[in-house]
Amino acid sequence: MRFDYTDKQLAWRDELRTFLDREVSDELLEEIRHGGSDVRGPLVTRFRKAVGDRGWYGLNWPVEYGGLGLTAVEQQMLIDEFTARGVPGPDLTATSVAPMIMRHGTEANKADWLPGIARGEITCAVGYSEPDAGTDVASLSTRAELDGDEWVINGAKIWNSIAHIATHEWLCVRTDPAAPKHKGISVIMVPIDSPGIEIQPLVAWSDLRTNLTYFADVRVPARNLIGEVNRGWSYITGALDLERGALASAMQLRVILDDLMAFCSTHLLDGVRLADRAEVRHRLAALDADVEVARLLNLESASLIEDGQVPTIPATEAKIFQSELRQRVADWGTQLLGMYGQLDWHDREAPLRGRIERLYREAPLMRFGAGANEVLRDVIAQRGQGLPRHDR
Amino acid sequence: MRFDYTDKQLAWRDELRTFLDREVSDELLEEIRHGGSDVRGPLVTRFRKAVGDRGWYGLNWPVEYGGLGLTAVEQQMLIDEFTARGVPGPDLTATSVAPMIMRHGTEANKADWLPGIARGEITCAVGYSEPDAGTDVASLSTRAELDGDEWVINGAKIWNSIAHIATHEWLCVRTDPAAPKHKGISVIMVPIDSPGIEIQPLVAWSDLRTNLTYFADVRVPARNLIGEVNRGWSYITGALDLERGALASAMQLRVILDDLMAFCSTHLLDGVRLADRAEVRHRLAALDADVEVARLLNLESASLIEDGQVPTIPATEAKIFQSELRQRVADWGTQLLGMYGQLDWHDREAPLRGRIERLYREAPLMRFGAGANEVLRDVIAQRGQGLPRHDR
Amino acid sequence: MKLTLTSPQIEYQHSLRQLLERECTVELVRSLRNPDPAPVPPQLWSALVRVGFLGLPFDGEVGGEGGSLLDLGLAYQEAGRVLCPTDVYSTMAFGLAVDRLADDDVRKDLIGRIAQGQLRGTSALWHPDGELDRPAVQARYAAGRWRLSGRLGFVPNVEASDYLLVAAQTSEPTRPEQTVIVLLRLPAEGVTSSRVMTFGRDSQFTVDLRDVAVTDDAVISRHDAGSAEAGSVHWLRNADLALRCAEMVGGAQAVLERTLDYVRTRHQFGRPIGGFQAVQHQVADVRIGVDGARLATYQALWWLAEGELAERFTVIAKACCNEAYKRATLTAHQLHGGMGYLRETDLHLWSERAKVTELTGGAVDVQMRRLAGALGLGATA
Amino acid sequence: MKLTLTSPQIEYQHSLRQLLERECTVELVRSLRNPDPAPVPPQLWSALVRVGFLGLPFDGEVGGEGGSLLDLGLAYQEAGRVLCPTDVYSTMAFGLAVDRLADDDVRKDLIGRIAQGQLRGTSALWHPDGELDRPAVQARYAAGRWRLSGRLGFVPNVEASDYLLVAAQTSEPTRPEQTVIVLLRLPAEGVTSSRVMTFGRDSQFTVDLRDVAVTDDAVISRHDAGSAEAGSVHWLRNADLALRCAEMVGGAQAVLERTLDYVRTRHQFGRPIGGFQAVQHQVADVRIGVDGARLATYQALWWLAEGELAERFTVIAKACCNEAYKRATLTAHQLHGGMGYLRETDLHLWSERAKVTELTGGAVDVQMRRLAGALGLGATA
Repeated sequence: MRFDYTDKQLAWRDELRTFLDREVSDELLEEIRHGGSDVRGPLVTRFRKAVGDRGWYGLNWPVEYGGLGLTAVEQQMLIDEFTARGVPGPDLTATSVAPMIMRHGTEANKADWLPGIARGEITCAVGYSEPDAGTDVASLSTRAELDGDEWVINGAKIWNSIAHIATHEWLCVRTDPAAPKHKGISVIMVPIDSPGIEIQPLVAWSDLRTNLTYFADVRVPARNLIGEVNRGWSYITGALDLERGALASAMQLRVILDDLMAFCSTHLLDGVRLADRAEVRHRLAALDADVEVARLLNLESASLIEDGQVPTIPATEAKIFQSELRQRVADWGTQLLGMYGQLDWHDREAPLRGRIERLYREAPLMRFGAGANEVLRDVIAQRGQGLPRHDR
Repeated sequence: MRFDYTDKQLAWRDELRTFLDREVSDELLEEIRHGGSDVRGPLVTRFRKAVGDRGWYGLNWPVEYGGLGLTAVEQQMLIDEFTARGVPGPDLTATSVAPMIMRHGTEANKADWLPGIARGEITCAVGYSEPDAGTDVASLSTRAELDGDEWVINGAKIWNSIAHIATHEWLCVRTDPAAPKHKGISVIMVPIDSPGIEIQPLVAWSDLRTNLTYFADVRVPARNLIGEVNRGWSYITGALDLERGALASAMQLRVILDDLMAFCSTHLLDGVRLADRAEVRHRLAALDADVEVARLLNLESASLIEDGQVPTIPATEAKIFQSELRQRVADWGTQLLGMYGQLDWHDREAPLRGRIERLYREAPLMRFGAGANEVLRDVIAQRGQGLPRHDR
Repeated sequence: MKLTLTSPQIEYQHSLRQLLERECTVELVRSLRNPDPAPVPPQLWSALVRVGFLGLPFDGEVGGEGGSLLDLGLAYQEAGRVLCPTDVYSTMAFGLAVDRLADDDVRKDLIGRIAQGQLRGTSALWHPDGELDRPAVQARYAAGRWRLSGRLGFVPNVEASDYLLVAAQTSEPTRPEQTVIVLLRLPAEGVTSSRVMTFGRDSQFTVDLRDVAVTDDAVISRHDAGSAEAGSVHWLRNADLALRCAEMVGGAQAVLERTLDYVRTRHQFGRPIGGFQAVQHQVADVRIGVDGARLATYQALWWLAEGELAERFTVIAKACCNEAYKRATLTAHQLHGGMGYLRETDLHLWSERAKVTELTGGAVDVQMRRLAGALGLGATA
Repeated sequence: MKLTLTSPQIEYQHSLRQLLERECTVELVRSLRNPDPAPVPPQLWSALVRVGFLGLPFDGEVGGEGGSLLDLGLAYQEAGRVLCPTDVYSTMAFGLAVDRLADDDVRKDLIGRIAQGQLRGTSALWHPDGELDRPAVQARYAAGRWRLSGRLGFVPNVEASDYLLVAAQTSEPTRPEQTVIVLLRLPAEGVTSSRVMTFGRDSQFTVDLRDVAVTDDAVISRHDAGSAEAGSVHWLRNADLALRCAEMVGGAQAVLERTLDYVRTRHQFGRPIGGFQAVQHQVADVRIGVDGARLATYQALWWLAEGELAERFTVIAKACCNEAYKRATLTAHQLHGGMGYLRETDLHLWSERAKVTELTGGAVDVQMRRLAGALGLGATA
């Protein structure tokens, strides 16, 4: 047990910072701010290529799969450093899809997909939820039927974020309608530009774009099926565990909170330095403590991965804690700023360029998304503490 | 709608206060403090008689049943005034048992029991829970069998508070073991001095005494059965609704909080006037707001009763809110007092004579007792908002 | 002591609810704020005139309906349910201030026109977070005229208003400072405004006054701190907060009902999600919060209608409503999941309103500071 | 960066757990406090000596085991699980202070005897709520002797202790005020104590010092505010808080496990109550709180063991542990219902300990005030 970085880790952090110092320009940040997740502009694309050229999307994969053989802690450090600068790090393709291919994919799957993912050239939209199924992913009804050496796919996926800028869809389909609902599911990698795919934008409260993606007689080669047919449910259950962990980086909250503390200490609002108010100091301190706890819960998961364990329970705890903390940071942040807390980033006077206001609109997603917190609390009680299932 | 008292109500309050000024002595309060609920000393007995002589235990009953025909609001006023002085008001016998007799009892039941209850001469221990049944009262297994013109009772009741000082047991028994569990239950009034009753004390964390009461071949006259045989479940369900309302008087918390605020404003602890600290003022203010809300939720129930409605949902809300508020008042109270918050009433330096510390130990009871808050939240969602039953 | 509404009150709310559900649909609400806030359309405004909403709390002799502040609160509750455009609230706040502070001629003129739907007004008599301390505007007196200068933040609906009522601090060489309440006809020379970009995409403005010249007859009140007139401004502040609370209660009730409709019908894992205990408990907690907020709000309105300042009751109501409305919306998002998170589902309209009404007049820490003061707990710094 | 325990650490905890479950049963704990607190029985004390608990954090050269503060924390965690009598904690705090502040002769003498179980001590180097400001005791120097006077509140286990280490403020005509740390052999002339009656029925005393005369060699440290020695006292305060946190984590874990055992086996409405979603979510929330508190505690202990002051990490750990332990007990009461509310079920023993450890060293508002200071957020008034 140690709570500081090793010399090797410090060197890694220096390498990351040197890279970011060179690659992150004001223009890049401006492109990100304006585009949000709607577009992937030329500067972001160039930045992603620079990351991919270093193999950093697969930094913690085994060398045999094109990875660098670093650890989960070092991946966490990269995500933290990238988040602190406000630039995109590895997405779910690298943190969730690729590990599943490594664990469950055929040799052909690995050869087809891993090198491109490591370089950042392949990015996947994750197609689990369907309009009628919601959190109950196993009820999915998108069909894939084998026709010669091609899968023919029909159906629709919702909350299909980044489908409009991804290269592929990591698609969960039903391949045996006669089997019990968890037994007839497979995963297929579908090029997003395949004929028959229609991507319809949906705009969330956060202003971020997600999609409703339709599949009509979409044909993909049989080899694009991941692992074995009808075994997909166990693959994506594992992917969901990993996704949870990856979502839980506390660095975004740390950056926002530090900026908020600096703002309250240095700026005057209507003549008042907010940090002069006891209740403001108290609220900020309470949030600081919670963000620190979120960081620790996350680091414990990374440490367990480094030890070769799947940290289902700690990662689940981290996800619940951090998603609810996001809501609190956003809620108290707007309250501390008073009337100025409602200004959005279009207003020149918006404190922190409106990031707190935006966080308030972003926060609900993490509570119900990637496993609703209600379901995840069941997971902790049942898988973590051995309490009996209730009939969810 | 009006939020102040009518002239008639003000006159009633004056009458109550005049009575209390005359009847409440320091000696009486000292007897209560030392005895807790363990004993009913001579001064308490005399005080109860003075209340009963005025018919105040039945003040809101119809005149035909020996009541004074006043309203639920006026009953609430009496409970509040008594609580403010720290003397016992009507117990469950008057607020819960008697209304059930009025509503469901036979004419003989009413004649047998109501006059004595109105005068305070009959007080009942309420026998619902059993050692193996807990919150799931309908699973009770205490049996009563008719033998000639007597019921013969065997079984045991737990959480049987005041059994050791009551005159009767309001006993819930199974009279038809073959029927579905809600259908074979009856209620019988059992004189507590009947042969075959053994009362075994249990001491709660709060230091209050409750009992485990055994019934072995206890015989009572057939006429002591309340209402109709095997209909008891519907009677006590109604009684539980009323019990909830009666438990929810916010006056005890109001008195403690006012005393705590006065203490923080006037006393020095280690040289500090606590109210000089911003966070102390903030906590006290937050509790003040909540105690006020508890008062209003309670008054709404009383107003609905006055309008002839059964305020199941408002009374349930009041019970949940107030029981959790008690916990908060006790928790913050101890915290605000710091190290002095742990002193109990035996210590001369204990602030508020240790009432906050004692409240901390009393508070858990109201959250799980008289309907666990989990069950009551189900009641609000299902009976109040029409959501479907889950299989509790 | 009777905390239940009378039959006429219930009937009035019911009829108003029907009208507003018809005239103030969510489509209308969305269209008014997208891309830029637009003023309330004439059809809704006339409907409000027709049911007497705009004249509700004013005496018959000045053209009003003779209702009480509580009656107006019940109307606000209904307006809050359907996210009625804020022009209604700012105009009513303006009207209440004129009614309380101005002389009979001005009252009859302005209030009559408000009740008829011919006039909209707005006001800045205290700071946007509800603080009553020193006004932000200075009033210098010279050559028979007052000259007003200063900046007002977050003034609602200025550009759609015919009048702005503003508090200013006097600055005269020979007299101590006082507060004047000045009635400005808009547009006025020296008054400029710029819209601030807000979360709720409603109409709030930064208003700059630069040497705005007015004559003495524009001053409807002039008073010292601690005077009866200052007490009137305090009463107006509390009345405004309590009315806003009623709006919040209505909004929270609407959100709870939407949520209930959703969890009753949406199935997951083979059953309505409303059948899960974790969902039921969240619903129960929202319900408890909203009921407490509703009672606290009625209590504040009732005592204010009796002419009391009702400081403690008002502050408690605002604190409760802040929490209850926000919690209703956050719970709604959690229980709706993705189906409440898309802009097209409209749920966010209430979520934004909950946050904006929370901040306006002061979030909970501000209320607790006031409450500690009302309780005599000492320093309020 | 590695937040998991090493195998030897896990094994040490495991073996200590087995020992303590055997030697420090709940029956023993109950008997020690009923009716009056009694000192730890020799058998438990020797068992602690046998496993090296009492010498754990001290160097081998003074008779200790050469472990780290983190190792001691892991031991406290196990002690907290079984509600180990507080004599252990007060003696270890005394030992840590002697080890840090005294010269080698004194260290070797006292610490060797502590490790051998031959000596118990207690200390009052800061205020019971953890504040480090001006000591409550005055030390006047006259005729070659220090004379100590003052009142100390809530000093643990004084009557069972051989030594009391106390901080005092000097008062000398010709020199500025300093702090002296004085080692008092008990009983001492002029030292009287009276037990306070507490919630947790543990042994805490009000200690009065009236002109207690000691010679210079009883003074083990004499220093100015801001000096390195003052920093040592600050480190000792934080070490004590962090160790207490470890005790609280262990207590919370024990309560959670008791609760799980209960809800797995207790049936209501035809199923284990642990099968209800509302119960499961309460359990999950306790678990999250305890895990966060555990990590925060290890972090504070680790940095303190590295010699850092770790102010921010210590304060965060204490705030987390306060809440996690208390919440575990309050949830336990709710889920046990009546079966946890009777004194004979013993659950209250943990509930009381949770509250007492929360207050000792400062409840959450105290911690937040310190944390705001550590974050540089300005005034701490």
